[in-house]
Amino acid sequence: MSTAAILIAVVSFVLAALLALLTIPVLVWLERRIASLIQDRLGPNRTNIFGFRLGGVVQSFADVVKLLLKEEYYPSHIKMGRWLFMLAPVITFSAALLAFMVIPFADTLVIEGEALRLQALPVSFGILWYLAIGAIGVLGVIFGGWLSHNKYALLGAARAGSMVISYELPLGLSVITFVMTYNTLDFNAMVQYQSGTFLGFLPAWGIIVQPLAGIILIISLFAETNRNPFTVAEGESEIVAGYMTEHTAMKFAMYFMGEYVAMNTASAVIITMLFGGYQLPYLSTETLTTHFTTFALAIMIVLPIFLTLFIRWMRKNNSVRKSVSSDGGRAFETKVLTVALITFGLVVEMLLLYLAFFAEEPLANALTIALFQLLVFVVKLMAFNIFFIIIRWTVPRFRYDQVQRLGWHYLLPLSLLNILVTALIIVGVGS
Amino acid sequence: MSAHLFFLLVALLFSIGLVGVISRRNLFVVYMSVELMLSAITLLFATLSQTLNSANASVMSLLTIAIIAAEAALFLAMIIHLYRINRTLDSEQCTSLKQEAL
Amino acid sequence: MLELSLFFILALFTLGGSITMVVSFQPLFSAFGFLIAMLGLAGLFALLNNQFLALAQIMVSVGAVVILSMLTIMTVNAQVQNLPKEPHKFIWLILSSFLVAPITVLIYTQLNTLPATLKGAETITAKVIGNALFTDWVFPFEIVSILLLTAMVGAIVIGRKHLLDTKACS
Amino acid sequence: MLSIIVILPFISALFLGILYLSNPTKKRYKLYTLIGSGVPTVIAFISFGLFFKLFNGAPSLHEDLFNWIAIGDFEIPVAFTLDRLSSIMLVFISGIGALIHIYATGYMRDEEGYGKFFSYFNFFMGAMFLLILANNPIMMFIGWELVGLASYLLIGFYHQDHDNITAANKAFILNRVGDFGFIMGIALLFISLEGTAFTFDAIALNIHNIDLQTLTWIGILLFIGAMGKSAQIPLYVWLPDAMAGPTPVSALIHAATMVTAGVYMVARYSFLYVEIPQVGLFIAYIGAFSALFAAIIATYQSDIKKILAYSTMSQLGYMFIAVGLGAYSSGVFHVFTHAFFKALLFMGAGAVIIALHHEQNIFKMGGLKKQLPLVYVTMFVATLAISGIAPFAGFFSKDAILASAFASEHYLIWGIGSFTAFLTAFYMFRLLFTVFIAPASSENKLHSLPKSMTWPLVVLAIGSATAGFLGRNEAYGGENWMGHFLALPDMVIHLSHKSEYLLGGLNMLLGLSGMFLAYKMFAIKSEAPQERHFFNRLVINKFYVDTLYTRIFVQPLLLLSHLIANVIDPKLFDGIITTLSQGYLLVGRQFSRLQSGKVRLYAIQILVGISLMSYYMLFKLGVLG
Repeated sequence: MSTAAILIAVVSFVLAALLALLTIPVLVWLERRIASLIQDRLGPNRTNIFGFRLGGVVQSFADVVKLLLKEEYYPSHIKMGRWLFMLAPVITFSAALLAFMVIPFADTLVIEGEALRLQALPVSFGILWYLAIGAIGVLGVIFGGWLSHNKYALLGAARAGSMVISYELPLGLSVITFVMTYNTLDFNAMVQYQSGTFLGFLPAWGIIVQPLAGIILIISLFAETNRNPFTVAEGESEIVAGYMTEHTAMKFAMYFMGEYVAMNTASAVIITMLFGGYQLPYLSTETLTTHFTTFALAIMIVLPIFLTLFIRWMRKNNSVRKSVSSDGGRAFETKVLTVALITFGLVVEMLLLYLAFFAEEPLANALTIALFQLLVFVVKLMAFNIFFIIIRWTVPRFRYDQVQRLGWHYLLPLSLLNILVTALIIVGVGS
Repeated sequence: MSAHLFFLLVALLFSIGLVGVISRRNLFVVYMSVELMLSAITLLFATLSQTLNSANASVMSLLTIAIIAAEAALFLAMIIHLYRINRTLDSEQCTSLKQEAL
Repeated sequence: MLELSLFFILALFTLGGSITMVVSFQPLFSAFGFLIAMLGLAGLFALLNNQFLALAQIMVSVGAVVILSMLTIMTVNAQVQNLPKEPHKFIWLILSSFLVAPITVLIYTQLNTLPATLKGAETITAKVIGNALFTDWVFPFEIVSILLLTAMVGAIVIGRKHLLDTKACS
Repeated sequence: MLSIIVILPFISALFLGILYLSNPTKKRYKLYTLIGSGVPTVIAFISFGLFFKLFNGAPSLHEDLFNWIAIGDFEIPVAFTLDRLSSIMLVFISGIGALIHIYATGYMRDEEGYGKFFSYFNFFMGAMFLLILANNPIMMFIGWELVGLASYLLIGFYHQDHDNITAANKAFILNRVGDFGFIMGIALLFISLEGTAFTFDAIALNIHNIDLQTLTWIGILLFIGAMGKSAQIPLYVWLPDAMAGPTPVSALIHAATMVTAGVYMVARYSFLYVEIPQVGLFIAYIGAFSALFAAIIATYQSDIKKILAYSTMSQLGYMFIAVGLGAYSSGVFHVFTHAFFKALLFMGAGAVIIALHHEQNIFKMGGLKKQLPLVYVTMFVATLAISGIAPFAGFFSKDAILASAFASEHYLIWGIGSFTAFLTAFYMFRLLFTVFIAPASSENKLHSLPKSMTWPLVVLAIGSATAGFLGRNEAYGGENWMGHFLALPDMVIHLSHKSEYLLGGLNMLLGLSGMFLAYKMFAIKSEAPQERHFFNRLVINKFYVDTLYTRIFVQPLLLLSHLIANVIDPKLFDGIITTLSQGYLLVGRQFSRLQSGKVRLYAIQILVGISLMSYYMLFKLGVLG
């Protein structure tokens, strides 16, 4: 293994871990803020460090600190298996985290003739890995729920388990449809496929090529991650907090974070399989490499406009009325952020200018493109996470039996039918 | 590294499964012991696919895994059924094979 | 050397998990032991360059079998008072181990007569298995599909409540 | 062609049977008639065609179908042979059979189970053809058994009446006695032949390899079979009872065809019986006594069909005299002529019975000459034929037999035969005069007879009148065409024409005197026989043979069964077995404790065994020292 390979491996691992872990507070914040906005209130926005509030994101870090410092408490009726009781959330969390590790966030880099995948786990059977590891997560839920010795927890765990069993089938079947369409198990190759065009002009995104399977996949993943409208494992009005009822402090936090990581992973899988992954439509890696100058110029034009708009928006919103005596450092935060953003923009502009017109460095170009793809990936990921959140706060929950009926009566036959049709088309086109 | 270690592991896993089947009365443990024995066979096939360098043994493993799944479905349905009748998970309570005294 | 140590770690997991499974009083801990054993087994498959089998093992044994058995445990709500009292469990275990020991030795000695050189030239991916499965092994594959279908139908029939009228046990 | 003759009736029987069973109550008169009587008619024409093939000089026809049994060298082929003997049989059986089928369409018209009747009837035809066309004893035996089965089914056709069932059972069981002898004979024959081919031709070639004593036994055993089938003393008692069946059945099976199977069989084995004349003599004596015995009983019977049944038995006795003395072609000739007039007699009797609404007692009939002229004329012809009045058929055949008996210097047989001829004329004319001429005891409104019942009578009457000319001796201006055609190993008769005329004249005289006596006694006024004196009572009760059989065979057997059922079986055998089983039960109870019902313990039991085996194998492998 060359130095570059090791370096890339380490970098991708760190990047993946950061993507998975750092998005948790952001997602928590987003969830709370969007919920608040939908419910016509503001949400958390006061917590700050030296006046830095970052729109309230800091609140999440405060929550983490709170949960970490809380007393490790076991309900007294839990006599045996406390170790497993504690281990259960860890299982859920680590399964979700592990599942994220196969998502590619940029195209394969070719350094010195060696193809290096920008995946934390550079495997060529990503979707299988996701299906395999994703199934383990629910075991933590079941163990935790059973060991709580509590009816609510037991019911929640049982519901979660049966949800996974029933939605694993349409999920797996729709995944098989995509595997048949893309003819690969590799996420990276799937993204490559989607960078082409479908019917000549449409981007060959999974959601366009296989709309039915795409919708089934999205619904199944919603159910798998226990997000609304499929929140059956917990429910304040029925079974309190479900399987988490007896879990406190960091044990609870593990479940909580596991849920967000799972959601994140689900979003990543959805955008990788259905929405072109790290690619923009019509702009495949080859296109970008061959037309690098144009690409750099475009970014050089778009970036200042976007930064200007963002700074103006921030300055407008991050101010207080004159009558308030202390602004709590808002003016200072705004100032610092403005300067930082402008500096960032300038640096980027300079770099791009250099790369586009003065340097003839393919590796640097490739790295730039990879960074750009990473950016695209993150934006898509966050956009889909926001979609998840909006769905949660706008759609009412299904009843448990309705959920099961949807899974078994509609999604399963539909996905089977879809497989049949897909196979017929593939065989027909192939011959 | 040779396959002898794998063979030893296969033998041990199989034997543990066998011990579980005959010495435990809990139906769940019996069930999982049976599954363990089958899994040991799966491992044996996987090892052979390496020593013989052929995918056929892997296919056998895969089919064994499928059989494990089928067995799971039936065994668990039977456990539920027996539990509904007996209100216990004790395999010793299932004595309908015993002939009534003449 | 790395492989050997990996093997020992995984074997330790597998054996430890299976022994936990056999020894535990609560079916839940047995299931946990089984889970560990299956994960270790999946790791061993991966060590044998058999990536597809490893993932299939996780998907089926963990994703389906363990979860299903957990669900069954929850369905029957096997509380302590419903579990069989096994006062002489360890005596049974030790006695049956003595019974099984010669079988183990026999199996091991007989397995050692098989070819034991790990060639490891080829990674057995899904493609390889798929090719083998749909060319030489189509018939067994279909048979296994029918077996699975039959098992499913059988499970549904057994699981239905009206069967309660027919006393299967005592 | 031969296989078609055999198979076609079976197929139509099967078809009719299925058709009948599909809806037993439905009247499908036309369909049943078409198939049931059409198939025998077609076969009759085929048979005539085949017969003319042989008539024109073909030696014999063979048809091999397949090998039925092949064990090593032993092979039983399913094959058919039509030689001269069987062609004669085939012709008259299919011809008369077809006529009787047509007759039966009229006779059975209003019966329940019309389709079933024709199914059975066709089945019988097939079985009979199988019997006569078989080229080996095994196939012949199958045909033999199948005609027995058909006979059983048809005797018990009116199964609503318990007596008819008894009669059917009686026929069946007595036939079993005969068949036992028959199959023993076949088996002995087979063993003695030591594995040479088992067809009639091959047996005829190899018959000299068997020593005389064995051959004698084979002959006797085979004849026992013939006794059963052809109702000879002592296995005759079923035949009168067999009249319980419908009259066409009696005409076809119990007069014309099946009962002559015994004669045919002996003729078929003529190569064998030629070697053992002493057995032949035994047969002849049996035949003579049967003839006399039956004739005596017939003189005192009052049931029209029973009289004819005894007469059949008596005529069969004649045939056995012939084949027993070695005059095989005379015997077959009498079979041939007898088929005509006996079938005619039965059919006429059936017509009378139908006309009188199922009245069978002749003393309740009378004066039917006016009302049934056609039946009267045809039956008169038949009676003349059976009584041996020249030039009707019976005269020539009976004369040939009696001449043979006389020529072979067995005067006792000849005497009995001649006396029987007188009795025959007497009781036959007694029947005829009582039914047709004697004044009617009561006026009956007659049931009309359909055409299909009358014109077969005419055909057969012509046959009865003329069939005898086929076998005329040189003495009567013929050349014994029948005997030459059959080419059987006949005895050679050295009789001058003068003595033949003398014998023929004597027969005529006896017949005419019998006729005269009957006219005197019964034509003016007829009355039923009364039990006046000892002999009278003896004959009316048929010499108490049935009672004797009951006393000798049935009652001791019942007694023995009773003894076994009530004493030996429960005390001796059951006692031993019960003791043993109690012992097993005791032991089993102890062992059944192992069966705890706990699967785990079973598994442990198995595992202990496997474990011990593993120890042993490890020792063998050298792992453990």
